[in-house]
Amino acid sequence: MSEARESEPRSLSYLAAISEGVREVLLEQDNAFLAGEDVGQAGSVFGIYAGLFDEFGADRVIDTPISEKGIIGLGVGASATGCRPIVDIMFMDFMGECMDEITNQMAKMRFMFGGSVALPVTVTTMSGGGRNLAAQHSQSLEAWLAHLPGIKVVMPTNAYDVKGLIIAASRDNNPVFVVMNKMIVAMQAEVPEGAYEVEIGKASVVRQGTDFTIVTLGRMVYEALDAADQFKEQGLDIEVIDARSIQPFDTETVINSIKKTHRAMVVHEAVQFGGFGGEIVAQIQDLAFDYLDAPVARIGAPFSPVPFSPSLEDAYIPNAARIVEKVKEMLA
Amino acid sequence: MSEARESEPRSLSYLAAISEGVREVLLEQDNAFLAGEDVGQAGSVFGIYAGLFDEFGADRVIDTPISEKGIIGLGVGASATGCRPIVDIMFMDFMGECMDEITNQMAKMRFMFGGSVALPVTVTTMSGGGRNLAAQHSQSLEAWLAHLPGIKVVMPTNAYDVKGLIIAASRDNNPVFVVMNKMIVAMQAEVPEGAYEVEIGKASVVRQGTDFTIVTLGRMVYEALDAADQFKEQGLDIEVIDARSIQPFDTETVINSIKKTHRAMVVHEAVQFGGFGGEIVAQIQDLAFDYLDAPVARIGAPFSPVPFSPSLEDAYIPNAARIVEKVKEMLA
Amino acid sequence: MAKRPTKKNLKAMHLNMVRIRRFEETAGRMAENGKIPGALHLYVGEEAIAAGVMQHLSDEDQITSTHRGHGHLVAKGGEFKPMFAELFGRSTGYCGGKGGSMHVSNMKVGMLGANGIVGGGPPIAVGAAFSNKYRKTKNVAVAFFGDGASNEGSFHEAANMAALYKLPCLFVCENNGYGEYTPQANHQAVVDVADRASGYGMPGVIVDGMDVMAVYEAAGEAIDRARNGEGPTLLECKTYRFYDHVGVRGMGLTYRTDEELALWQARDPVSAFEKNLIDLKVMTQDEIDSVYAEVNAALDEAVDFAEQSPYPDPSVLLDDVYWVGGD
Amino acid sequence: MAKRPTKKNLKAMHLNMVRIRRFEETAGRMAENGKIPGALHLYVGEEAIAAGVMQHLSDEDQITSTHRGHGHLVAKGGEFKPMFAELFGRSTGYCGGKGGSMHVSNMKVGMLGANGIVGGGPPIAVGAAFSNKYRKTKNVAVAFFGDGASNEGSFHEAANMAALYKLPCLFVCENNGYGEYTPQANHQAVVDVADRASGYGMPGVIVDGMDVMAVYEAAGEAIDRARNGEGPTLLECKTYRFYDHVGVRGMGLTYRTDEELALWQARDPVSAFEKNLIDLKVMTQDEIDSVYAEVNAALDEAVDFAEQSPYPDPSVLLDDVYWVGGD
Ligand SMILES: Cc1ncc(C[n+]2csc(CCOP(=O)(O)OP(=O)(O)O)c2C)c(N)n1
Ligand SMILES: Cc1ncc(C[n+]2csc(CCOP(=O)(O)OP(=O)(O)O)c2C)c(N)n1
Ligand SMILES: [Mg+2]
Ligand SMILES: [Mg+2]
Repeated sequence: MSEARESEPRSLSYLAAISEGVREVLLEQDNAFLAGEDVGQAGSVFGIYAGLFDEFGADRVIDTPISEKGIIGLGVGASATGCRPIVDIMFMDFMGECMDEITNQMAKMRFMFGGSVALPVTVTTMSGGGRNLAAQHSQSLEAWLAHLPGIKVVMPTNAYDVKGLIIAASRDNNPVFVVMNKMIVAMQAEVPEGAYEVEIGKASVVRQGTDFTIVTLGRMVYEALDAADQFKEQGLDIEVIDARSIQPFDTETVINSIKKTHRAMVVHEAVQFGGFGGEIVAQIQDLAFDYLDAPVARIGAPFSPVPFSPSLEDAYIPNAARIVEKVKEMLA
Repeated sequence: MSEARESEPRSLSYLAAISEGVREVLLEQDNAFLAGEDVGQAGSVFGIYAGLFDEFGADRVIDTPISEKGIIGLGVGASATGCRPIVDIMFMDFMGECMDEITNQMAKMRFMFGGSVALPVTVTTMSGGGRNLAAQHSQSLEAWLAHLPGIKVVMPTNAYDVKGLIIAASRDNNPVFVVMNKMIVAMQAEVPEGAYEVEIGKASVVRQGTDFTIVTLGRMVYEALDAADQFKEQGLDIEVIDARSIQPFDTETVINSIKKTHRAMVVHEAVQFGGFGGEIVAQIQDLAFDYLDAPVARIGAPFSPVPFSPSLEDAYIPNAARIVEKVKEMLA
Repeated sequence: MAKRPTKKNLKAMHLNMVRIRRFEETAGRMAENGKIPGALHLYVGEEAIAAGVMQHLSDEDQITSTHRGHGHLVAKGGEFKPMFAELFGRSTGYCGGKGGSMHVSNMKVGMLGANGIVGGGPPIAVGAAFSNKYRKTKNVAVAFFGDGASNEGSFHEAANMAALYKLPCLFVCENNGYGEYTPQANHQAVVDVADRASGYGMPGVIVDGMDVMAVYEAAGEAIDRARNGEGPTLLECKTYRFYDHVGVRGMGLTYRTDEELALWQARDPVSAFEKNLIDLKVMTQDEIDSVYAEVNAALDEAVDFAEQSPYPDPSVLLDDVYWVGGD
Repeated sequence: MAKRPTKKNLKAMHLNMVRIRRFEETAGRMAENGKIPGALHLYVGEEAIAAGVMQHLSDEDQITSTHRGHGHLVAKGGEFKPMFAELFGRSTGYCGGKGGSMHVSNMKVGMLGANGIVGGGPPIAVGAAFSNKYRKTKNVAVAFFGDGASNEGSFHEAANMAALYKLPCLFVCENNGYGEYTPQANHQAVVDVADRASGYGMPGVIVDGMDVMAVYEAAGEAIDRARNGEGPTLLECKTYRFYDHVGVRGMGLTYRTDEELALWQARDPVSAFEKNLIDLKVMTQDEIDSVYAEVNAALDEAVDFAEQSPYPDPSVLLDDVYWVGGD
């Protein structure tokens, strides 16, 4: 953070912070470039990369064909040979097209080569539902990535973090996935000018509390905060943790919180069954067993694809109401 | 099981049981066929499909190009239009090539279409390490599949189950993954002639015990049994459960066991972090919290790709010794 | 040996083109009025392709579609009411509101779904074609996909398999010159996607996608070949979308010039065909007008139907994830 | 404007071919003796391709390889000792024993790894070629892949991108007529993989992969084009593997006839080239013999080295998963 230029407090949207983060990287590192579908003139979905093409030109902000395997391959091959690419997979749902390149090449190359190569590549992508984009444009598939040794995975939830994590990711000599969320692009936060890093692998305690811990991934942090506020009057003081990074995962921050609160819930937007929440719960019960007054609860999406219709999608995506209900259940 | 022809007890290898299972399907269902890379004349790796090409011919036992996206597409399109294909992805590691077709088409099509289509397709594949095949031919990626609503996933561990589960899978009107293991192809078991089903979604208590529960996936069942035997003399009576199916997962059998034993461990060959074990632990601590005398332990592979060298692979894959050690730790 | 369309064919194609055009214009208006949730990719400008190809298909022939799929479904026999209901996210929609625009489908007319995954369709069409051959039917499966989609690995694998097995399959590339906002020249070095056909061992044919007669004839030949067991064809239709990538006006980007748009609009497939029909004395202006009147009335009814239909009840959420017996 | 090889080139290529041949024969023997764990895919019969192409490359040029990768690494400058040590799974191997035959690599000579994933290489080579261009070097990246691999979507996407960006890239298809046990005619409808080139907008060239001079000349032209910014080429080399898909005798399947094998063996690229070298008076039989003697001695030493090297200690398992500073 020390690098951030001293300046007036300045509010920026998540969207603008994404492009500012990439901009800092391109300014800082000659061998960095941004490549992906429609990242150029169009600035990608929601205009998250707006302005970069005009500033840096077609040599450094590169439109690719609709070829996700090719895009990840570009990131692997270029990062192995002296570049520091940022490659964009528009929606996380499209990762299925390039899971081989992610899993068997990007994540394993350094290990398979006995450490003789480093892959300083950043992969940016958008996840989550809420925009009625249906089953193939709304998924949260971070659990696939968390299970892959060799990559890091962060899920920034605000403008400050997204800029700082993009910069940290692109300075890291490992492949880092920056999983962004499509519902919060307009949200504002204070964002310093200039380059700064948010440390990869550190959770953020976004609300201090003494009675209950909610560990969240991605956008769910806001639902948890909302739920926590609803318990304020009843005198239940809920701590909310934004995990921020799932690989590495900040076990320590989570465990410390639970040692204080004795009750915990994990909330993510991904399908609950087989989701990353299981890993978190397993760690908590392992490392804080004697501190727990109740089982660790999980809230995730039900076991179905993401439905299109607003009436169904509203019922599908976890929200403050479901969290409140579950907390009440646990306290009953 | 009632359908199985009455006959002498007969021992069959896992390998022979695979091909016998597919054979029963092809005999029973005219619209069933087997397609995949080298499944034909070559009988695929280890000869798991040996004999089928000769018996059923090239129209029903079909060699495909090396095109995993195409192979899964074949399964999706053909099953949506009146066939009951069995499609083979040689090694589970290659699923990355077709995760889109699995995730966004096969698993979701019925739901997205509002239930107006059924996909009676079976996907067979081989998983696991132990043969020094290194990082790209040794993985256990069942956690990816478990997280996908719309498909079922079974992991047969013996000749009887693999035959019965292949038959059950191909009679099921849903996509079912039959994840087989490459280390146990030569293992023998008693296998009835004729067609019989093993119910998808039912775990198998392979060793009764009263003091400790080990829940296992895939080949790890044998390591657990071995470990359990080692505790026999010390008077610790370990129950071993072969989960057999991870979607649906037989929560009931697991919970019942733990209510009896009060201590549990989950063992799988997949990387521990982010593996399916987390889901199992999360369920156990949720549903049997008050019965647990200790945290539920997990044993999985360490957080690295599968290494090539025997000295490293031996250290990498979970085994009886690690289980024994961990059990001792828990009892200490 | 091109098959000439009969008068009946011509009228049917015209009706389909008008149905598509008016459906899409209506849907666009509804989206702009906030009545259609999510993303809407409109087919206006490309009607000749769906109408020309589908004229050769029965309900037993299958198609796979794209994110820009309404036109395909309309031409394949989709009905307005359940289509609009689906776009509106209502329980009376073809997918009970679970799919929406990007997944609208109707298995009864062999429409295996719009598809939100670029390149998602071709492997599925190959599976259907394989099934047609395996089950010894005479049916064909047609995969529609864009110029942008032709760069996905899925297209490659599907095309190779179809040619290898000589499947009753047709690959229809709707080359509208752009993948989203990226012009073709920025996503592939070739001008003609049809050039890829020979690499799979199948014929590649280029046709004016603004000319329904041309599409009809080229598709007819290819489909005949397919039905006769002579294997697949890659049929590239040169076309243009009159609206933006998403919705009507999209994000307001300036990736296409007004001149370019005007040039293509001057070749509007619907009005060109109508002029033709009048010249050929197949239809009079009055007859054409009454087609519109009829279609418009049906659309009004369909929109009403959709608007009055209920949203699906949350209790149905978990239905349809798995087959559980019954159908 | 084919570049003629100098005498030095010819001798270097011969040396490489002998190095590959003898390396593979030795590895095969070691595998049969149970000294090499895992799967071994041997390059015997295909030596002319690696030797001919690599003659044009420096350590700064990159290649991606396949599951059948030893020949590529040998020709690219890989040393016997760390190669054998890697195949034996020893800590002194190029990958410290973590990779083995299917992942043997040496970044110092620009060898970006054998690859256990069929079709895994081309997208990575395209990334390297992109990097070469981006960093304004004059280096090229070469992707080796098989006839079977040409049906993977990854090849398609990579080829399209390379042509689009006019990358300094060469796609070398080693068409040995089989993907595992499946003959080419059962995995693609085309006879020449080079036919796919035009669909990407790049030249496709077919060359006799048993003739190192022919490979040398065709590759030279293509690599010159690539270095001059004129974009990629698809170079198809017709070849044959003399051993089975895996190991020497493989699973003992009868998917190839003895006659076919004999026909190709009669065209053994190594002995054909040696005859040529003698005819051209570039080398004498004595000189050739001493090449073998030298190579054999080096191999003996390398095998000894590998056998005497320790297995990696389990404590290093988690090293190299992530970069943690330092290199
Ligand atoms: C696998 C995948 N990658 C990217 C996208 C995002 N996307 C949606 S439509 C589109 C452009 C498709 O272009 P084209 O195939 O030419 O069809 P058109 O829209 O022009 O009809 C893109 C990139 C997607 N839906 N799926
Ligand atoms: C993605 C993937 N699919 C399948 C395999 C299994 N496999 C290993 S080698 C091989 C055949 C490759 O054929 P080709 O590309 O012609 O190379 P060759 O072995 O003939 O040199 C196959 C199918 C694999 N390793 N990776
Ligand atoms: Mg297009
Ligand atoms: Mg081959």
